[in-house]
Order: sequence, then C-alpha cells, then structure tokens
Amino acid sequence: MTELLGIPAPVLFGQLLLGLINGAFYAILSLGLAVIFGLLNIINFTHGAQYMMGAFTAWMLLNWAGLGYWWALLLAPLFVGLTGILIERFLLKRLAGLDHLYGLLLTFGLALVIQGLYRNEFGSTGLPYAIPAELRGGQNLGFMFLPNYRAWVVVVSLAVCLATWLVIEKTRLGSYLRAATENPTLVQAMGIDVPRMVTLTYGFGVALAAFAGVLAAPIYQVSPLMGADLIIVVFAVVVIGGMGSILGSILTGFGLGVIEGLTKVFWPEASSTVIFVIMAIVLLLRPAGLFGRTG
Amino acid sequence: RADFTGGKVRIGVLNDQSSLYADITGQGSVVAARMAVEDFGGKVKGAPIEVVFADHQNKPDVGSNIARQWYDTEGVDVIVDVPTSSVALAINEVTREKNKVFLVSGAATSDLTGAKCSPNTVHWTYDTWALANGTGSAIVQTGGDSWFFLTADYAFGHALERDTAAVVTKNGGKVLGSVRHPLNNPDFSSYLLQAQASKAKIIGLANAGGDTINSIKQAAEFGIVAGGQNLAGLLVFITDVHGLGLPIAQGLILTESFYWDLNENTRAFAKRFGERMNGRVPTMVQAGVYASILHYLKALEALGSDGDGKAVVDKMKAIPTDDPLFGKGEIRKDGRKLHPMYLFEVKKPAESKGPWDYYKLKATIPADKAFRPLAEGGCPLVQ
Amino acid sequence: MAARSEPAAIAAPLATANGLRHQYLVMAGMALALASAPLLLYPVFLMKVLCFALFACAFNLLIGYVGLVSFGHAAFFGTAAYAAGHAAKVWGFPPELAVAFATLCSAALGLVFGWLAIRRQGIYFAMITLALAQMLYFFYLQAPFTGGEDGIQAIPRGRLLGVLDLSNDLVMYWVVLAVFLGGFLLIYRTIHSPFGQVLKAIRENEPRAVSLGYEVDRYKLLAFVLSAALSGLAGGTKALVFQLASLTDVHWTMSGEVVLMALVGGLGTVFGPIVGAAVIVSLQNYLAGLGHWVTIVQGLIFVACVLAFRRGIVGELGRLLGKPL
Amino acid sequence: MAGDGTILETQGLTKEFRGFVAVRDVALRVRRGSVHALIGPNGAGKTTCFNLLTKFLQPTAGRIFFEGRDITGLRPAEVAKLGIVRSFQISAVFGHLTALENVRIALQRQRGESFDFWRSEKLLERWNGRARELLDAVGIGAFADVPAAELPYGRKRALELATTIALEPRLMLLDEPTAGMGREDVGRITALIREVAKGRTVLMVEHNLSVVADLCDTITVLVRGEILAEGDYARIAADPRVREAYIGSEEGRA
Amino acid sequence: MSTALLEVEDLHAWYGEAHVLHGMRFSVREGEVVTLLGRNGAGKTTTLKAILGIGPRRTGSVRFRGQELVHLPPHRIARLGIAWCPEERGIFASLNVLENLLLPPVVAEGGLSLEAIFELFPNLRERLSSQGTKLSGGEQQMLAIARILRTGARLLLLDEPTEGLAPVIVQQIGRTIEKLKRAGFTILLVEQNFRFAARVADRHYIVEHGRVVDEIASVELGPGQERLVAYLAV
Ligand SMILES: Nc1ncnc2c1ncn2[C@@H]1O[C@H](COP(=O)(O)OP(=O)(O)OP(=O)(O)O)[C@@H](O)[C@H]1O
Ligand SMILES: Nc1ncnc2c1ncn2[C@@H]1O[C@H](COP(=O)(O)OP(=O)(O)OP(=O)(O)O)[C@@H](O)[C@H]1O
Ligand SMILES: [Mg+2]
Ligand SMILES: [Mg+2]
Repeated sequence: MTELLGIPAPVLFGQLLLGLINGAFYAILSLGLAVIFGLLNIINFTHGAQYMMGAFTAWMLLNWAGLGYWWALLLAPLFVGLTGILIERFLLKRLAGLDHLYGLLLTFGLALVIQGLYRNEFGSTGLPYAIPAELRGGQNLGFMFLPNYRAWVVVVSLAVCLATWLVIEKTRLGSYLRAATENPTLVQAMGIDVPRMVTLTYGFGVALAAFAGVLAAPIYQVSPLMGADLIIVVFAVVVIGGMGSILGSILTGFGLGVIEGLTKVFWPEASSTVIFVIMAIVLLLRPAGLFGRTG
Repeated sequence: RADFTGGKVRIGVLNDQSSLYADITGQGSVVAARMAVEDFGGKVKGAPIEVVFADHQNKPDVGSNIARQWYDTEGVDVIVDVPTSSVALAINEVTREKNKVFLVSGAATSDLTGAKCSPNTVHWTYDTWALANGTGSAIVQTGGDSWFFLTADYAFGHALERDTAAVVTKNGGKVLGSVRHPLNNPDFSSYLLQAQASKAKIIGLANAGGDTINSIKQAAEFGIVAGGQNLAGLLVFITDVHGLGLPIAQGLILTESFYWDLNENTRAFAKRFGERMNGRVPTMVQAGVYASILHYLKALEALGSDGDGKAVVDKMKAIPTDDPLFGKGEIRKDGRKLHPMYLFEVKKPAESKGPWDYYKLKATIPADKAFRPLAEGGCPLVQ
Repeated sequence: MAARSEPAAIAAPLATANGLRHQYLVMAGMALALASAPLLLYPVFLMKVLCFALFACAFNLLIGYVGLVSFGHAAFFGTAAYAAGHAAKVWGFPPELAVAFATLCSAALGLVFGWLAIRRQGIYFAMITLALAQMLYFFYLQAPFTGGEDGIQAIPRGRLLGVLDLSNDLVMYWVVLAVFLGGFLLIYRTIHSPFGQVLKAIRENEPRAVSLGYEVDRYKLLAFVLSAALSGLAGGTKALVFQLASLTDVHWTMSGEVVLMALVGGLGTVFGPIVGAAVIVSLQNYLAGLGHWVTIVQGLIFVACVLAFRRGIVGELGRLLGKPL
Repeated sequence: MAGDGTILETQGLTKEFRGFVAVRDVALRVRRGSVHALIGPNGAGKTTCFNLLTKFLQPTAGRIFFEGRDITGLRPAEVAKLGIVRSFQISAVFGHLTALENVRIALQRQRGESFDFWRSEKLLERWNGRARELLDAVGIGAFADVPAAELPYGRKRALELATTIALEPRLMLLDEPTAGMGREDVGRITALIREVAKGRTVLMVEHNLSVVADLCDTITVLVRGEILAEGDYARIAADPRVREAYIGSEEGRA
Repeated sequence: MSTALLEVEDLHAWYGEAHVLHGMRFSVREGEVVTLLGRNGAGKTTTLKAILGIGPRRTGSVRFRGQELVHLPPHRIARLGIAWCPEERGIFASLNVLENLLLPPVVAEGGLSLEAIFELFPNLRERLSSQGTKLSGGEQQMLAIARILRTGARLLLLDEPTEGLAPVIVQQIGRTIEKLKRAGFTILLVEQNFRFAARVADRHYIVEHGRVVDEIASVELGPGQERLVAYLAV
C-alpha cells in the first residue's frame, strides 16, 4: 500500500473527498454571507441562526405538516427567506449608511433572540431528522464508503453555487449589485429600484443559508445552536476569498473544506484553528483576500 | 432554636440554562429542586426554604461571579447542580473559601473528589471514573476488547479517555489509538474514517453533548455499525438518545445512575416531573439535584443551622442517605455519594412501547464497585 | 477618491480643547460616584465593571480615535489574565508585580500583532486581528500552563506592596478603582496630547498626513500598543479580582463583548465605554436570574440599542446636551 | 549630475500598471526658485508623476534626485521631511479639525515626530501665533476656529496651501490647485501661489491655461506618459503638436 | 412660448436643518441648453439632486412633461428619461470601465452607440478593462458623461462636466453638447466655467442663495456679460 506522510493513500483520498463535502457547506453559507455583505455592507451575524431555521423548518414541515425532505428543500428557503425580507424591511433598512458595526450588533442581537426562542421551544439537545429514503445507503469506492447523501450534497451545492455565480457575475444584475454597494444613490438615480433590490438580495442570501440548513439537517443534529459557532468560520472563509467576491467565496469554501479535512488527519486538534492561520497568512500576503480587488 | 442565615434557607441552582447542557440540567433541575423542597414540606424547623437559579453559560468566570454574589449578598447557603467541569471546579474553590455547601450533580470530573476535593463539596450523581468503569468494563467483558477513541480535545475528554483506557487494559482489552477533535465540532466523518481504518471493535466516544450526538449520527451514515464496529458512548444522557431517535441510537451501550423507568418510585417521580416539564422525563442530573437537596435538608434539620458549610457537609456524611430515586446509600469522606450505577442498552424502535421508553437494563454495578476506591483518588481529606 | 464612509460613520465629535470643561466636571462626578458606590453595590460586581470599563476604554482608544476596529482584543485581555495568574500563583509574584508583568506581556503582544496588522484597514484589519487572536486561543487551549478549559483557578490576591491585604473585597476595590482611574486618565491624556492630535489628523485623511511627513504606521502602532497594554492592565487586574484566568478571557466572544460595550456606550465618546461596560456587565449579572430567557432579553436589548441609540447611550446623551461627553 | 541650479531631476522615470505604461522614460529637471508647470491631456500621467516624486508610488524604473541626492528608495514621509510637500488633486484637509488645528498639525511636525502621548495638547498652543499668521497670509484668518469640513471649497484649498507652507517646503508640488473653483477664488489662489513661490520652487499641474501662463516660468508638456515639449508659455503655445494634443483651437486664454 | 419640458416651481430643499433652496423657479424647454450659474455653494448641485429626488428633503413642484415628480422615488424619475452626471463623477471602483459604461439601463430609444461614444472619447476605448477609479481624473469625467449618453434619456443634468479637463477635451465636450442639442436632447448644465457655458447655452439662470435671481439669454450676452460678471465676481 502506498503511503504519504505515514497515511495510507486511500485514506488520504477519502479525507480529500470528505473535505470537499464539508467545503460544500462552507461554500453555500459563505456565498450567502458574501452576497449580503457585498450589497448591504452588513456582516449578517444572523446567518448561522438562519441556517438553523432552515433545518428546523425542514423538521417542522415533516413533523407538523407531513411534508418530506424534497418539499423542505423547496419550501424552507422560501419561508426563511421571507422572514429575512421582513428583517431587512423593518430593521436593517434603518441602518443604511452606518458603519458595519451597527449591522453586526443588530444581527448578532437577532441571532441571540432567534436561537433563544428555538431553544425554549425545542430544547437544546436537538431533534432527529432522517436521511430521505431515496438517498440512504452508499457506494463503496474501494478506498472509502461514500454515503449517497453526502454525494448528493456536493453535487447540489456545486450546482447552486454555480448558478448563483453565473447569475451574479454574468448578468447585468451583478454590476447593479456591485455598483449599488458603492453608491446606492447614484444607482437609484440611474433608474434602478435599489431598495427593492437590496431587500430581495438579503432574502436570497438568507434563503441560501436556509437551503444549507435543510441540506445539513439529515447529517448534523437539528439543534438551536447548530449555526452559532459556524458563523465566525464562514465569515473567515468570506474574508479569505476576498470580501464581495462571489467566486472567491465559493472556491475558498470548497478549498478550505479540503484543507480542514487534511488537518483533521495530520493534526486533528488544530483543525478548528487552521482556517484562521490561513486567514492571517492570506491577509498578510494579499490584503484584499485571494480574489478580492484592491480598491 | 434553629439558626439559619437570614432566617431562611436559600438554595441556588446554578447551571446551563441556555446552551449545550440546558436540557440535561437547565430548568429541569430548577423544577427538581422545587419538588425536593415541596416534598420536604417547604420549611426546615419553621424556616422557609427558597430556590433561586441562574445561568452560568458554561463559563467559569460567570459561574464563580454569580456564586460569590449569591454567597456574599443574597443569603444563598448552598449551590447545587453546576454542569461543566471547569465551572464546577471554580465554584468548588469559591464555596470552600466562603465555607458554604456545594452539591454537585451536573459536573462529571472525578477531580472533585480527588485532588481537588473539598470539605464543603458533595459529588452526587456520577463522575468520569464511574462512567468509564461501567461502560468500559462491561463492554470488554462482552468481547469488545479492542478500542479506538474519539476524544474531545479538552481536559474533560482527556480524563474520560484516560480513565476508560485504564479500565479497558485492566480488563484485558487493547487500545489501538485515538484522535482528538476540537470541541463543538460539527463534522466527524474524517475522524470516523480514521476510527474505521483502525479496525478496532469498539469506538469509544470520549466526548459529550452535541459532539456525541453528531458522532453517533454520522457513524450510522457511514455504515460503521453496519460494518461490524460498535460505538460506546461514555457520557450519554437520555436526552441525547431522545435527540438521536431510536433508529440511530439503538444498540448503544451506556452507563447512568438513574433511569425514570427503574421502579415504582422513579416512575412516580417522573410522572410528577413530566407534569411540570411538558412531558419530559428527568435526567439523572435532575434526579441528583432532587435527591441531594432532600438529603441536605435532612442534615439541616438535624443540625439546626446552616451557617457553617463544613459542619453541614459533615452532617450529611454522618447520616446515611435514603431517597426514592437513588435508594439507600452514603456519602464518603471525600465527598463522593455512593449508589449503584446501571449499564443500559438503547432499545430497538420496535421494542419501545411509548415516549421516552428507551433503555433496557443490562447490568447493575453495585455501589461499592461503581466508584473509584477512596484510596486511589488522592483526596487530601482522606489522609 | 472612493472614500468609503468607514471612519466617518464612527467619527466622534472631536472636541476642541476649550469645550472640555464639562468633561472635567463629569469626570469628577464619576470619580465621586465610584468612590461611594461600594456603600450601595456589591464590590465584586463593581470591580468587574471597572475592569471591563478599562478594557472598553482601551479598545475605544483604537476604534474611536484611530478608526481601527480590532476583533482580537481578547488576546491582550486574556494574555494578561494568564500572565498575572501564572506569575501570582506559580512564581509567587506580589500583586503589583504580577499586574505589571501582565501589562508588559500584553504590550509586547500588541507590538507583534500591531506590526503584522497595522498596514491593513477596515474589515481586513478586524479580521487579521481576529485570526491572530484565534491562533493564540488555540495556543492557550493546548499550552499546559493555562490549565486548559479549567483555567488557572484560585489565584492568590496577595498583599499590595506587602502591606495591604487584598483578600478583603473592599481593599481590593480601592486598588482596582485606582488602577481604573489611572488608566482612564492616561487614555484621556493621550487623546488630548500632541500625539492624539496627530492620530486625529491621520484618521481624517491619511494620505495628507503622510504628505506632511508623518510616518503614520508608527503612530498607529504606538496607539495599538498602548491600547493593548491598557487592555492587559484590565485583564491582569481582573485575574486577581476573580482569582481566575480562563479561556473565556481569550475567546473571540470576549473580543465581541468589548466591541459591544464600546458600541452600546457610544463609539469615540470619552465616557461611553464606561457606561457600556456597566450596562453589559449588569445585564450579565442581573439577567442571570432570568435563566433561559437571558440570551433572548440580551438580544432584544442589542436590537433596541442599535435602533434607538445609534450613537450609543453616551453619544445620544451628548447630542441631547449639545456637548461631547 | 545636475548643476547647482537644479533642485529636482528625474532620469528615465517610468511607471507601469499591469502592462499599461502611465509614465515613460521621463527626464524632468526643475530649476531652483522657478515655478514649473506640468501640463498635458487627461491621463497623460501628471498625477502619477507627482505620486512617483513623493513616493506614494514606487517607480518601475528610473531614479529621482533631489538637491543632488538620490531619493528613489525613500518612504513618502521621509521625502516630505526632506522638504518636498505636495497637495492633492482632490482637496485634502482634516475635516473635523479647525483651520487652526490643521495648520498646527504641520507646524507640530517640525518639532520632530510627536509621540508624546503623556503630555497635554496645551503644548501645541505655542504654535498658535505662527498658525494664525499663515492663515492670514492665505486670507482665511477669520475662519481659524471653523472646522475645515465646513469651509467652502476655495477656502479649503487656501487652507491646504497654508498647511503646506507651514512646513517651509523647499519644493512644493501642487496638483490642480484651482480645479473646481469659482472665478474669484482662482484669482485669489493665483496671487497666493505667486506670493508663496518667492524663495521656493513650485511644480504644479494645472489645466487652467491662464493660470499657467500667468505664473509659470517653465512648462513641460506630458502626453501619453512622455515629454512632448518644454519651454516658456509662448513657445509651448506656439508648438503645433501641443496645440493638437492639448490646447486645441481655443485662442489666447491668457 | 412652447411648453416646457421641465418646470421647477417654488422648490425648497433642506439638508437636515439647513435650508438650502429657497423657492427655486425656472423652466427648460424641449431641445434647449440651459445653464445654472452661480458661486460655490449657491445651491446648483442641490437643485439637480432635488429634481431627481436624491439627497435633500424637498417641497414644491418639479414637473417633467407635465408630470409631477416631487412624490416619485428616484428610480421612477430616472425611468422617465432624466439622466444625471454628478459633479464628483461617481465612477464605480468595483466595476471596470466597460461595466461602468454599460451600467445605467437604457430608458429610451435614441441613445448613442458605443462606437459613437468611443469616437467622442478615444481615451476610454484603450482603458476598457481597467478598474473605473484607476482612470485619471479627467478620464473619469469623460466616463461619467459617456455613461449617460447611452441611455437615451432626453433630459441630461450635467454638473460641472468640464472640471479638470484638458482644453481640447473641453472643446470636444462643447461640440458634443451642440451635437446632442441638434439631436433633440435637452440639457440642464451647471457650470463654473462661464466662457464654456456662454458658448453652448441658450439661456442662463443666475442662482444665489438657493434662488434664481436673474435670467440672461445668450444672445444678449454681450451686454448681459457685465451683469453676469457682476453676479459671479466678489
Ligand atoms: N493605480 C493605477 N492603476 C492603473 N492605472 C492607473 C493607476 N493610476 C493611474 N493610472 C492610469 O495612468 C494614466 C495616467 O493617470 P494620471 O492620474 O497620472 O493622469 P493625469 O495626467 O493626472 O490626468 P488628469 O489631468 O485627468 O488628472 C491614466 O490613464 C490612468 O488611467
Ligand atoms: N450633504 C450636505 N449636507 C449639508 N449641507 C450641504 C450638503 N451638500 C451641500 N450642502 C450645503 O448646501 C449649500 C448648497 O450646496 P451645493 O452643493 O448645491 O452648491 P453648488 O452651488 O453646487 O456649489 P459648487 O459650485 O461648489 O458645486 C452649500 O452651502 C453647502 O454647504
Ligand atoms: Mg491628475
Ligand atoms: Mg456643485
């Protein structure tokens, strides 16, 4: 058997694949965060809570309305996205033009409230959510056992990321979004309904978080705090990718998933820190992140 | 004439109300404490008994701060519960300094009756040694003799791994390796793959809460159990099993000191508890809160005062314990409460007859075998 | 020039020297109130407020007057807590030396972090400080002398200069009050010093300051080190007060907390951080009894704060009075 | 090496931005005591030249000599300390500081770097007299206590000039000092520059040809990053290449 | 008198507490080039912003082709065919030159083609893929003007379009304005450079302290010139 740094090669392949799967979650979450930051200039600290809401909505749809996973995949982002739109309309809108710190504080407060309410309702341990019947089981790849569900996660998140990227970068919408980030007044004076665009974008970013939440429900515990710690890591991903760069957040999401996966083999204790090490190095070498534009 | 500080007895329930351990302890512990007070009659020698509670957020500084304030300004004479070992150790110090009473139910670290033992502290429900001993020896004896550990990378996880590994080797088993993961790690697939590659028969989960749940859930996903390896949860509570659901948790072997469906008394208690807690059943920690307070109140009644914490604890140690939930027992010199531990197996979905009907009793470990022998703890009080 | 309105949004009303008389009055009032506070309030609680107030003031020096948002200030606070704890408990240092040593450690760390981060701006500065702080957190998690998640417990308070017995809460309180006032006055002086004047100029228009011949990075670095050292002073003192140094002190949530304090009180105001610290610490203390409602109530308060007092409590107050506070 | 008459000289100065050459092989020579103009169409590289001279940008190639000394490797603040002080194309004042404080910031720098955070800012009051003199000199003495941000545009430029002069620069670089100004302000600033140029050297970028004709002894025309012509105004204005590239058909603005 | 394309009546505007426009009143007819002249701070830019509904709070009446604009949000006003070239240019750093150029949506037929724009401003063609704000000051000004010529808006609000431009380019912009006028565009121009304004405009309004204080037709500029200089000098 071939070995690399003392680790058998097949095991290494397995870990790379797993890293990619985790990266898929980072990618979707950081994509949503990047879109929101890009346009609203708000670090959406509620993102983790909204991811959690996605997972819980899936659970509620199943247990209260009898609607299964596939419905949840469609409906949960919609519902949670709608709550996002309400948040933007009634709260975030009032912060326009202020420093990001204010948005951060507001969304942080909201996250506390949302997580608290869910915890009071559902308890802190969390609830089970089964893998949909169609995706149970797995493939034996020889070097590892790949659960079907995880394969599905990678495929679907790649598709969602790609679609989002195409829409934002390759259409006029992307220019509007970027321009409105810099100078909303001017863009509005050109005839674009910036307030509505902002609201919808926030809703979309939130829906992405909820979508990730539904994807996560069957593998991770559906619990009120499932997103609480994730947010800071995901935010690091966005920064490494380059704030406001859509492609950056996607590639970095997948890339860091892989790196983190490898760290789990070579120095498992450090796996939660490695992202910050990379962030420090990247920012020292490339001040605007890997794909960011220096401005 | 009784001599209680402030003319009343004030019990402080200090635990995690809002995060990881809120289901295991949290409001349920407060309810259990209130039930104990009621069952005792609401008064000790004519002095009213009150229960207050607070959230320590699993942070030692927050916890010790609340404890100080309770002791110094709010007339609290005893603090109960306190999950999270680091916080419990901090409260242990404050309580000793202020000469009050500390009844631990939630925390696991066996240091509380070992190197860090205190004349003001009673450790009631369970500890890492008891868990390791119960689960470890039972499994090795049924043939699970090669182990690989998934260990949460903090002192508590290390202790659990160390204690279990010792039990495993003592019983003739082998430890093939271990991997340490950060706390609150959402994804275990990578570690599980390493465990799988080790070909150990048993994967020991030296972690807690969400980490344990996620490892078990993902082990099922990766077909680890189907592939012939078994999981041993070293610190699994009934709420965790509830969160996992039986389809995934079935077959898991675990050790607890209390189960709601053990006997008439526990069932009656669980019924009353459930009426106040939305139909939930008490965890062993909440049961421990109830029982430890009952015993504390008995000691107060016998003593007639609560000012001197060390005297109260000495009294508690002097009177044999007897309560509906843990039965007869005693408190050892090092503060260790002795009672049997039980080895349970999680039922298959088909075997479960109703909500919260999760465990099959596999073995009872008698009180004298369940806990670390007095001499091995290194408690300075014992010398 | 694509001037993102970053510092401008934080921009404090920069007082001119002659409009400051009322600030001296407020300061005197504050000192008086603090001196008599232990008659009414629990001294340990007050000490916590003071330690965090100093920490928040130190942080505010950076954000309010240099326009740099650090998201890694817990590193300085926590490092000092560990340093003081270790020095006092293991090496048996007397309290004054332990705290001085802790402050030095934080200053040195500030020099390293600052040197690495100072050339970055805005959110990138925040993130690089966060990253460095997280790395340090990992180090402290693994390092044997910190006691892992148990922390360093039972740190002796000792005797100040060999005479004053600090195990008495009241005596400790006077010492902490003195430390706080000293730190606060130093910050106040810094803001209103020739150095502070240059800082303001840099915040207003950095390229212009460069073109006038100022080595702006050195100024920022010195401000950063000062802020780190004072955060360290706060952290070291805190470790002695609570006799505990733990991972909580270096965790990113601590960095977040100090941002909250500064924001709630009012960025770039002189007294804001103190009020902010008092509010947040009181919340933590008095809401603890709400049990599982704590975080919800806390969250609601933050939301209300942002929506109702954007300038922070003191900022809004100052606006009402028409005077910078 | 330049003779005594030359205060600033560049050799082969070149700046490339990702394959785009903004300044190409420029040999500039500024005579001591002169007012020298750098003109040219938009995008010719004038501001870039300024940025190179003050080290806000690092040249891709070439060297810069100031009073015979090679300053190519210095940092911006060091260049400023040698006495090369610039103004910006977009007015640069410290908005929240008063006009007086703006000037004091410059005066304060002469004491050396002010790192003394433990001393009172009262210390700075001894510069007040000199600062007021300077404000009076540029005609905004009445606004000494007004925050700079509240000054009208023309006065901001005047303040910027006062701040620059406060440093007693040996070489002043002014980037479009009259841009965006009303007629009356243009006149005032022109007079002001003429005043302060006495005993110093001034290098300026300006699109207002009447100002250039009025003030400048030597004019260098930059086109597409290269020097196209050099000389006094009459000679430049008569050069058909300059007319085509820059001045256009408009006659005699002077 | 032919009907006015834009009619401004009794327009007041405030920045917070500061009352900046005190009842502006003027009109622009279809196909005309009209300038607002006045000293720094007179309120010219504010007038343009108030027409578009961005920035200051406003009351009064602004009618475009008879339609009242004061209650419309800015994007609706823009869609009616009004385009603005701001004095600070408003080039987007996160877009390259081409993206900046293509940003404003086309609101009507009849805008200039990209080819025509490059003919007007050859500098832009060379720098198409560079970041918008990396252009020189003058190039940015060209881009800002070019950008709105594409949209087909019939009323152009130009705020100091010649600031910082080389004389050749100023002349070129003058010719462009004449060409646009011939093509039927209507232009409201704010200028400091009154030589330029005098050449291209049909009429001038003099603005002082947020009011129109005088109107001078270009034809009478010979004698009117004295009046004008009197207004603009100190
Ligand atoms: N940082 C940069 N990156 C890329 N290109 C740049 C950069 N800075 C300037 N340029 C380009 O270099 C050329 C020269 O720009 P510069 O600002 O020096 O022109 P200028 O002569 O000052 O023009 P103006 O009179 O319009 O201010 C321009 O084409 C500009 O686009
Ligand atoms: N955002 C703002 N907030 C407060 N006051 C403002 C603001 N913008 C402009 N003003 C004030 O409104 C008045 C009119 O300004 P405006 O910009 O309309 O003048 P202008 O005639 O365009 O001058 P200029 O020729 O300098 O561009 C000025 O006194 C100015 O100080
Ligand atoms: Mg220029
Ligand atoms: Mg204007």
